[in-house]
Amino acid sequence: MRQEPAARIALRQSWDDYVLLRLEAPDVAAEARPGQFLMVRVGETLDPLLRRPISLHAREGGSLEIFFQVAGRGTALLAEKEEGETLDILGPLGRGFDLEADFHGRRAVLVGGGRGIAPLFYLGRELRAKGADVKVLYGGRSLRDLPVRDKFAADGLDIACATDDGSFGRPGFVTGLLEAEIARRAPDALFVCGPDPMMRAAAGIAAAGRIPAQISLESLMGCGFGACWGCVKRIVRGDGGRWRKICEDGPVFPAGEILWEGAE
Amino acid sequence: MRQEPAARIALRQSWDDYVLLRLEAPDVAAEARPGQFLMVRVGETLDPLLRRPISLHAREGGSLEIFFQVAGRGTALLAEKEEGETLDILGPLGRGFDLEADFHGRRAVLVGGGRGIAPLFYLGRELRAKGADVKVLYGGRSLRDLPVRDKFAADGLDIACATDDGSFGRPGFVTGLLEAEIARRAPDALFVCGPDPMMRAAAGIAAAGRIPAQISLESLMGCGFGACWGCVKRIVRGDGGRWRKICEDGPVFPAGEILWEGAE
Amino acid sequence: MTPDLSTDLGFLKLRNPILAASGTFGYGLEFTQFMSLAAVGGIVVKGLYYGPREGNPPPRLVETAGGLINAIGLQGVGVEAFAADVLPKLRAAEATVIANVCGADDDEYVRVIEFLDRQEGLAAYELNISCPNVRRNGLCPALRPETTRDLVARCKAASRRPIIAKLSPNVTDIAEIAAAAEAGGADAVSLINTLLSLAIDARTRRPRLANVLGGLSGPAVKPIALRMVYQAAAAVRIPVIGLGGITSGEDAAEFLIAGARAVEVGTANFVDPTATVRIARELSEFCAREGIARSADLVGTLGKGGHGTLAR
Amino acid sequence: MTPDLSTDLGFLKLRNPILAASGTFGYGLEFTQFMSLAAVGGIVVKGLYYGPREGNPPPRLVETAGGLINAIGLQGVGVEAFAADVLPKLRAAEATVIANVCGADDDEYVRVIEFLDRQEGLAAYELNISCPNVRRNGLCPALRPETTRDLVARCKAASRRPIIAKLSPNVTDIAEIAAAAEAGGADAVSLINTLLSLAIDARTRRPRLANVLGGLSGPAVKPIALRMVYQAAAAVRIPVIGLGGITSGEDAAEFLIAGARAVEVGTANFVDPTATVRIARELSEFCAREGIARSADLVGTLGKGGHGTLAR
Ligand SMILES: Cc1cc2nc3c(=O)[nH]c(=O)nc-3n(C[C@H](O)[C@H](O)[C@H](O)COP(=O)(O)OP(=O)(O)OC[C@H]3O[C@@H](n4cnc5c(N)ncnc54)[C@H](O)[C@@H]3O)c2cc1C
Ligand SMILES: Cc1cc2nc3c(=O)[nH]c(=O)nc-3n(C[C@H](O)[C@H](O)[C@H](O)COP(=O)(O)OP(=O)(O)OC[C@H]3O[C@@H](n4cnc5c(N)ncnc54)[C@H](O)[C@@H]3O)c2cc1C
Ligand SMILES: Cc1cc2nc3c(=O)[nH]c(=O)nc-3n(C[C@H](O)[C@H](O)[C@H](O)COP(=O)(O)O)c2cc1C
Ligand SMILES: Cc1cc2nc3c(=O)[nH]c(=O)nc-3n(C[C@H](O)[C@H](O)[C@H](O)COP(=O)(O)O)c2cc1C
Ligand code: FES
Ligand code: FES
Repeated sequence: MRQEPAARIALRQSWDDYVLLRLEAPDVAAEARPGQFLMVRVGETLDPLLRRPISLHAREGGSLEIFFQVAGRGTALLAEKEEGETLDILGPLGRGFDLEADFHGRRAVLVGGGRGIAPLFYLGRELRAKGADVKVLYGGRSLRDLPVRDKFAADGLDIACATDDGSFGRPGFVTGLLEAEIARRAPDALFVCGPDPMMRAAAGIAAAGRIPAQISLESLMGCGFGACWGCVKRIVRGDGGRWRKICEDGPVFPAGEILWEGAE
Repeated sequence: MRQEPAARIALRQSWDDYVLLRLEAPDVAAEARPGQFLMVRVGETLDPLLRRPISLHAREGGSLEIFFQVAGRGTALLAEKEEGETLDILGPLGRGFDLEADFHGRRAVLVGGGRGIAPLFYLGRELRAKGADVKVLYGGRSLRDLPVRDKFAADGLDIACATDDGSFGRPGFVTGLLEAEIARRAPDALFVCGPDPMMRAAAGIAAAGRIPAQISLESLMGCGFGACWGCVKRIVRGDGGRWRKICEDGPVFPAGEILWEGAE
Repeated sequence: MTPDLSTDLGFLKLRNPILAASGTFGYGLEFTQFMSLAAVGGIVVKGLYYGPREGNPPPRLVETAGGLINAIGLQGVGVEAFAADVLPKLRAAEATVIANVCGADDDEYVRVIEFLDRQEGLAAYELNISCPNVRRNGLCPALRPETTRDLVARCKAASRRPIIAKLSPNVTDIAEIAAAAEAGGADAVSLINTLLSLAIDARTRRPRLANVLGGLSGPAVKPIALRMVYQAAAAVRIPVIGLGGITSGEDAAEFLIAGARAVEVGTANFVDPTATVRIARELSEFCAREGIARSADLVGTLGKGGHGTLAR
Repeated sequence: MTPDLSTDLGFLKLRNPILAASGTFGYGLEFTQFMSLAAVGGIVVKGLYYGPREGNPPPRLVETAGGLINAIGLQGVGVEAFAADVLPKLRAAEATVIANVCGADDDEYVRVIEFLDRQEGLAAYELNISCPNVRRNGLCPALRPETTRDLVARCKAASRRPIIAKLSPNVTDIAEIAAAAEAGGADAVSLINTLLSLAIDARTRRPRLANVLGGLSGPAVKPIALRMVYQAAAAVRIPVIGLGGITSGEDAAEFLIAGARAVEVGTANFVDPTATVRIARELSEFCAREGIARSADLVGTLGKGGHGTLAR
């Protein structure tokens, strides 16, 4: 885990309010694993004050890609950065996905909603390298929320899409796609990242089908490396549930460990 | 006086820590006079909070030029702006130089130190248009502090330079140049802008030679248009001296009205 | 549907709940080149002592992270010049004008009120009992409940107009001070004034302000202001006017939700001279977007904390 | 010439005057991947109650203009786990460790101290009598001189180690509270803890923090912190430790000049995990540049205001 105060932006792509940046950061890249994230400084002044957590979207040699959606002030500032400028990043942070198991010949289904697709490209490639049979399910409100769909296909990853408004792929939520996929052929492992309601529904589907699922949680993060205790969520580890740090103990958790919020 | 939230930067030039920007702002330009200034927003977030005062350096049709030196955080941010980006400006502000008198055939000497040269280009041109015989004296620490010297000459304005370190022009302070100039031929009017000690010395020289002098003061400005009472300096108007607002009553004052600070 | 922003303080009806804060809007006239003074709920003019005041020597301002420290020291023209030169113009501009009343001692507050009571065109008095820049070490009447209550009571007895007591944030218990102002007969309280602050130039090892201490305002203080408005609103029945760091319509809505019936906009005027009218417009847009018919419906509606809380 | 940053608090000698502030540096171990804990003056570990604590439900953080509001609610492992799992590692890292002592009531403070007194490897106790996030409405002992003095006196009597009383900025008269801590026998005071604050989500009309109120820290509060350190230092003879919004060596120098003998760095650690060592280095560079042989020479050297003042 390192601080790289001047990672050069080697490439910038954007689609509406989605942006992809490729950062030259060999030291950080050398330690990276799928599901880990960076804490990114979005401005140079004291407002905004805090870094923003952004997942690793891809590793390309000594470079790392991030893919994000403009959600507020911080990501809006980040979206203004141009090629040739530098970013101050901290990472890789968090534990990432648990890829200890033998995935050879196993079927892994990756479910991403909206910006939640970000970590799944890196993960999909890594699982494929481990011999897994990878299927990606990508959902969004509308066609314009699926900007990286072709990137998966171009990389040879099997991908299916769903849109809430039916403008592309299967109409409806990506969880519908997941149910259909499971009905077709039960996966050995699920990996999920997206909005809370989607992840919660996916966790329910996984539990019903007794499919082990890893879920990548989001949370407001003050530091990203365990110092502030700001990012906690209720995690059950044989203890009825305690506030655990998402940044340090996660952001990825087995679905069964997550106690979802009462109010949605 | 207008707010122009998106004046396009049509041109950017820079020399070490000096920057010139040309801004497309026809409404502001239409009202502009030499010695007036803009309040410029240097960032998009709440830090830095306040605008920064920058003089009008030139008017070119519907465009205005500013010329500034990086002095701290705010001007450093301003220096990063690029062509094609926009600036949020307020102006023109202040009274500017008093050009009511008949300048035809009169000799006007303009004395600028460092970034204080900024308003004198616009002023020099305007005085020339009024038939004055204009001489510009431009001083700086070193040659690199005289980036716009050629601009004056190229525009046909008679300019002489001085550097503290003798690297260009007459060695020594620009006030030395002024004394020599006065000895050669007494001017009818002096216009001065630069660091406080320089302006104070020039005011002394003017008083000794009984030459009317107009001095453009600097001050920390909260608003630039008379609302905050933050920018005051001691100004004497037959009243022994009162705190007057530099932004509204100035920034240009007759030398005789200024009570210089005790400690320098 | 255009949301209804009209605001009733009981003693005063306003076009909308956005007022300009004292000391940040000059005497109002500086702003007529940018906006119509009749477009905002009202303007609180710069603090008035009886006579003209010199104010503090410069430097009077320091910019800080998201904030501004000032030690203007209430430079001003005094009530006579104000009544003669300023007030007629403000009347002509159809502004709703609130006078910010200052005093070196209790008697001066009363003298200012007695003088202004004889003038037309003022809607209310805001008692500035909370300016940290005048007496030594930031002392002011609003630091203690007793001095707050007594001074408010004296001013109220002397005045034919409504009295708004402007409170200081530099206190342990804002609820207690707000209650004291109410007990003294205040028609409303406004808060917060500035937070007593210090800035140092490490190189010269001297204070950045000639006055040494000054008052902090601007977005940096908004979270503190919002908390105090919330606490004060819970402690009194009279209307609360909220301020401190408001720069947007959404900020204004937050203060209304915390319990303020109207808000004042201060430091933001320096950056955007039309901030008051912009904020009124943004508040209207906010209400329209959120389906709120009257901005008054927002007042004091803060819900429970605990989103994100798990059922346990 | 390398400036001498060594710092003598009387009861404790430090390599340099830069400490990590409690609650912003975890138990220190989180930072060993970034820096050597022996490179800073010391670390104040996260607040310790006797037993493990749940803390508040999330959301626990809100970013504000130049600041951060937190309502962590002192989640922590308790003294036993701290002594067993953390302290040995900190000893091995050769860190100068100060324990931040909390209590739901006065008795708990004493119990924590009595337990920690039996452990090795602690340099002092910082009494957190000023956390706004635990009791209702931000109440804490440091809001009143009497409760401050009494609690400090009880803890001092129970302790074999030096006691630093950590003060709250949410008070009318910080000098009075600092003096009360001194009267209670504190070996030093540290200030400021966070400023009681509220953030509201206008759209949901709910507090942004599950706990409703939280504490504001970061650069936004620096001017207030600096003023309070200056006032406290003038009021007591014991050393003052200054904090609140420090992000650079020059910030640290400002606190020393205001009268602090050492400083703590809080929120800045979240943005730059090596902030403490960077700030120590920057302070050294600042001293070298300004020709100051010992950083201790800066302490309490604030000159007069009035640059910019005219002779009148
Ligand atoms: C481990 C992790 C990895 C992430 N990876 C990505 C990624 O690869 N691509 C991507 O687009 N986004 C990602 N996010 C989400 C991203 O961090 C937030 O969108 C961003 O911090 C919002 O900052 P902002 O200043 O733009 O918005 P703000 O103005 O701060 O907030 C805008 C809205 O987003 C909410 N919000 C703020 N921060 C978060 C957060 N951390 N999590 C959830 N909601 C938040 C706010 O409550 C508000 O409603 C990730 C978050 C985490 C925790
Ligand atoms: C009417 C007017 C016109 C000006 N025109 C120009 C111009 O055309 N070109 C140009 O380069 N500069 C000009 N200045 C000066 C310019 O405004 C300051 O350099 C700038 O505001 C500094 O901001 P900063 O954030 O970069 O520096 P800061 O970090 O704010 O300060 C850096 C240093 O500059 C000092 N300083 C800050 N503001 C001012 C100020 N307003 N006046 C004097 N000292 C200050 C500070 O005390 C500090 O020592 C003008 C100032 C005024 C009042
Ligand atoms: C430059 C300046 C001058 C001020 N003068 C006065 C004043 O004369 N009377 C007063 O009651 N408050 C005065 N204030 C305080 C403001 O009215 C307001 O209470 C404070 O700035 C907080 O609001 P804000 O954060 O929106 O600025 C002044 C504030 C500033 C910044
Ligand atoms: C997330 C967080 C947790 C904190 N926890 C504690 C604590 O446990 N004990 C304590 O005395 N202070 C605690 N504080 C207060 C800090 O130690 C410090 O007093 C305050 O943040 C001001 O300093 P800063 O502006 O440098 O952050 C905490 C602050 C933050 C931001
Ligand atoms: S983000 Fe700070 S502990 Fe997780
Ligand atoms: S800068 Fe505000 S009154 Fe002059």
